[in-house]
Amino acid sequence: MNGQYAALIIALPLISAFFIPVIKAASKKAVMPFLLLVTLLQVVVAGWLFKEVYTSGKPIIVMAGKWQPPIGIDLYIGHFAALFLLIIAVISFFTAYFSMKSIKVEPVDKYAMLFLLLMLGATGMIATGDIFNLFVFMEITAITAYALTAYNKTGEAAEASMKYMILGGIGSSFFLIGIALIYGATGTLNMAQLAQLAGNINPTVAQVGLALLVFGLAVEAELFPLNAWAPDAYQAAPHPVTVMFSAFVVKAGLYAMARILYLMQDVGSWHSVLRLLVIMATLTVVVAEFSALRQNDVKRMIAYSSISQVGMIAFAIALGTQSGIDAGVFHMVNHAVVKALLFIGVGYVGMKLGGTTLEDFEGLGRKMPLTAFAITVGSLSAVGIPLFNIFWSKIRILLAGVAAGYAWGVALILGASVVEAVYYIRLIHRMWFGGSGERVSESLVLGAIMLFLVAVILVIGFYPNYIWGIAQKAGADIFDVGRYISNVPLLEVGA
Amino acid sequence: MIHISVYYFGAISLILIGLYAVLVKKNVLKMLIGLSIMETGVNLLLISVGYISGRSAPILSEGVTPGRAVDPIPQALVLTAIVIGVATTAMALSVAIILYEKYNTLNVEEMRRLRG
Amino acid sequence: MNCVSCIEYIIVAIMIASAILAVEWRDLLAAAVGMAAVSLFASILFFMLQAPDVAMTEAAIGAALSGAIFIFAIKRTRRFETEEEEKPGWWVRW
Amino acid sequence: MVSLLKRSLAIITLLIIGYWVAQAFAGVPFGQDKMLVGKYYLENVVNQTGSVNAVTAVVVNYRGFDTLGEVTVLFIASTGVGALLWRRKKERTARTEGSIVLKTGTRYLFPFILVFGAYIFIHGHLTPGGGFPGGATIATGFLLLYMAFIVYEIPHKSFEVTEGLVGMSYVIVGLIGLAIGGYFLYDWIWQTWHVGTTNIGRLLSGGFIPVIYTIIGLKVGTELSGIIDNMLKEEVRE
Repeated sequence: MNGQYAALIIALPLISAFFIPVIKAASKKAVMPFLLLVTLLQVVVAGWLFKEVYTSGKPIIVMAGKWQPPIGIDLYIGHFAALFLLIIAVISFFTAYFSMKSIKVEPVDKYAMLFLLLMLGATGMIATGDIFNLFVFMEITAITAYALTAYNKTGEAAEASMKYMILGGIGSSFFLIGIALIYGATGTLNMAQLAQLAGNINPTVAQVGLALLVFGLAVEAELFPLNAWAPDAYQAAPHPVTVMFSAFVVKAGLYAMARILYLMQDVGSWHSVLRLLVIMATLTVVVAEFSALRQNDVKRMIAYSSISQVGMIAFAIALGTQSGIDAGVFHMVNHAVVKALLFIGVGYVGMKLGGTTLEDFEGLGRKMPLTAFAITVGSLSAVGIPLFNIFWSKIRILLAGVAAGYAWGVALILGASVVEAVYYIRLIHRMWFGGSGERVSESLVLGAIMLFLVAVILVIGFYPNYIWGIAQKAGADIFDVGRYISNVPLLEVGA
Repeated sequence: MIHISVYYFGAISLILIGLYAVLVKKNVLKMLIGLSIMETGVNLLLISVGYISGRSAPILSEGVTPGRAVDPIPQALVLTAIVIGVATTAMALSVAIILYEKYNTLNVEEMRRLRG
Repeated sequence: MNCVSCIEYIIVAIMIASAILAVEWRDLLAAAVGMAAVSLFASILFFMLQAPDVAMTEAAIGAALSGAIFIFAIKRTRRFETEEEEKPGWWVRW
Repeated sequence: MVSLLKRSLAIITLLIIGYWVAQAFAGVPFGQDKMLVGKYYLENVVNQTGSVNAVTAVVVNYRGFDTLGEVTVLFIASTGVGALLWRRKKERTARTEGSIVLKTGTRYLFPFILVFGAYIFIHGHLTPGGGFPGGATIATGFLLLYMAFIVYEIPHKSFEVTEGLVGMSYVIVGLIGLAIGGYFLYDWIWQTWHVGTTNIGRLLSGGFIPVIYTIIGLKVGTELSGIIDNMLKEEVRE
């Protein structure tokens, strides 16, 4: 099959989302099964792309409208994008099933459309090779996220969504100002060409422009001063949506940030922007871990834990070394799996028992043993116990941090990890040794999904080398800008 | 001192005024008005970046040759940005309506107090 | 300075003034109208910057429809802003 | 007093940010020719797309992917507003009927507004305008109807289905391009079929631009009307 058919990864969710009103007019019951079918097809397409990219070792460049890159918009599906498109598709498939079980608030057909478009937005953000197109996909992701956060229509949800909107609005305006500066200085929007021209930009323009772009993306990537929306939104959003936020929406923001940072590495003031980002990331980790300790709501607690892990990924990305990026990508994969598992588990408890406070988790080991087991494995992994997957990526991030000369950051992150261990162990203790209760029946399919994720965690934990190899390739895809430029068939324009 | 064009000045002023409203005001709708003004400012900024003195609009009929037209790309970008802006505004306003229904106020501080 | 170039100074000045009024007016309905006025003056500036497409879109979408939905939202909520209080920046607090 | 202090603190911070941004923009001189890709567009737009209006060509053809995303954003907005303002039973609550001038004016103007909107989006490749202002004009027509008649409502079901079908046809036009030319969103009408090559500057040219702009116009019109409808109706309790 021709590589251009990779455009299906964007076209399929889009056309399906537009098709849902028609389906709803025919039969409202068919909407959710249709959602499941579409996400399954998306898994097939993404799997095909993954196989193509990793067997041939060459990225797939989709040129929209047969225009060569600086003229038209290209999708760049390299090693990183192929890996994450697959992760997005698989997790969306799981969450689609979870949504089918747990979404009871009307109107379900609109929920299904927004679900597909959230998946589309994250996919597009990861695949695109054009900086303004990145903005458009970022807005698609953000606006669907606003709507889905407020979907339950409670006061808390609306407030969280409003918070998110205001921060997101400021962020996207700043991102656009950054685009205006960069475009004014270079005359192009294509990422590969920007990377070529980055060295010639006036240093003031480049510094301010890059800082504004990073600032704009920091809202999506949940970095410290701009992530106040995240815990509220994670807590108030419907359970499946929280899974998606944590598993891949954040990752899309982080990836976009990493991509833009490394493309602009010829810019004179690059290292000062990196240093700023390291500080922001370290603060994110520390503040989030200490806030998590105070929480009484488990969903919110895990949300803070997720933010702190994201901060760790941003720390790894901001180191500016090959090993840092590789470790960051590895951690992204592990974090996606672990947080998907944890949020599915916690969401399932919330759905069955009607709440997610710590009291609801008392004696969960007797009430819902399977879910409790899954949450336990997820928690142990999140803490970074050896032989679970996060241990391997965390240790690599810390080593890369020491190698890059940020020992203080590493020390702070290690300290924060102790705090993390405290609250996760408190949760595990409550689940297995506290309270008592009747057995509640658990869904077999959801149980199978959770066990699958548990198996992935354990397999990566015991044999980290295979995924580490993939992560290294994906990391090189971000880090090696020279290869990125040579892979994009740029047309010579202008003088 | 720096010398910038009056268009840049106007656009940056709009952005700052909007940002001020978002930072300082307590009323949700006022914040959204601020965001909207900010978006207008950003759009004006983008268009000013694409302007070339003495050239006409990029519609290549009636004697406008390619060498006598302004840059079309920022205009295309701003068309997109305007539509995205109105989409965000509509979404934000419907969330504001829900907030008012739940808390019977638009003041964010009172909302926090009501929630306790 | 001839009068052709001073007109842009005048429009920018009026635009900034209406933006300040839109932010400061306690009556939200007036503020929404002020915001629409900002859009309208911006669309004149777009026209002067040789961007007729953008000017049309801004006038139709930015000024008219955006103003209209603001007014509908105000109609469904409350027209006047209450007294200001301390503690700015509600949305950065955890 | 404290509030005054905080206010002035905010203003000073903003002025610093403003200065920081402004000094960067001093490095992007106003009014000078900074085009790189833009120049290519201007030189080749008529041959490659058949559109006289370069902005339209960039929006619909060269950067068509952005526009697809943009249409999606508007679709999300209308879906999201519909989802958030969904209530079991909703009705319009307006009590004051429009004045006689408004009512009569609306009755006679409404078809003309629709025609004018259609004119704007069909001529997008020749004159300023295009699908977005055209669609907004159509929505303004429906807005007038809502203002004038307190019981008026748009036909929801058919509007929703139109929205979906029209959006699908945009993607399908792109997929036809993938099937015929081998590239998603490929302009098959202009580049494969060569329709209207002798007609540049008249209505029947511009490849798939008029088709796409009609799609966009209809979509924007229905979506914005849907948003207006949702904003104007409130919940009624039985």
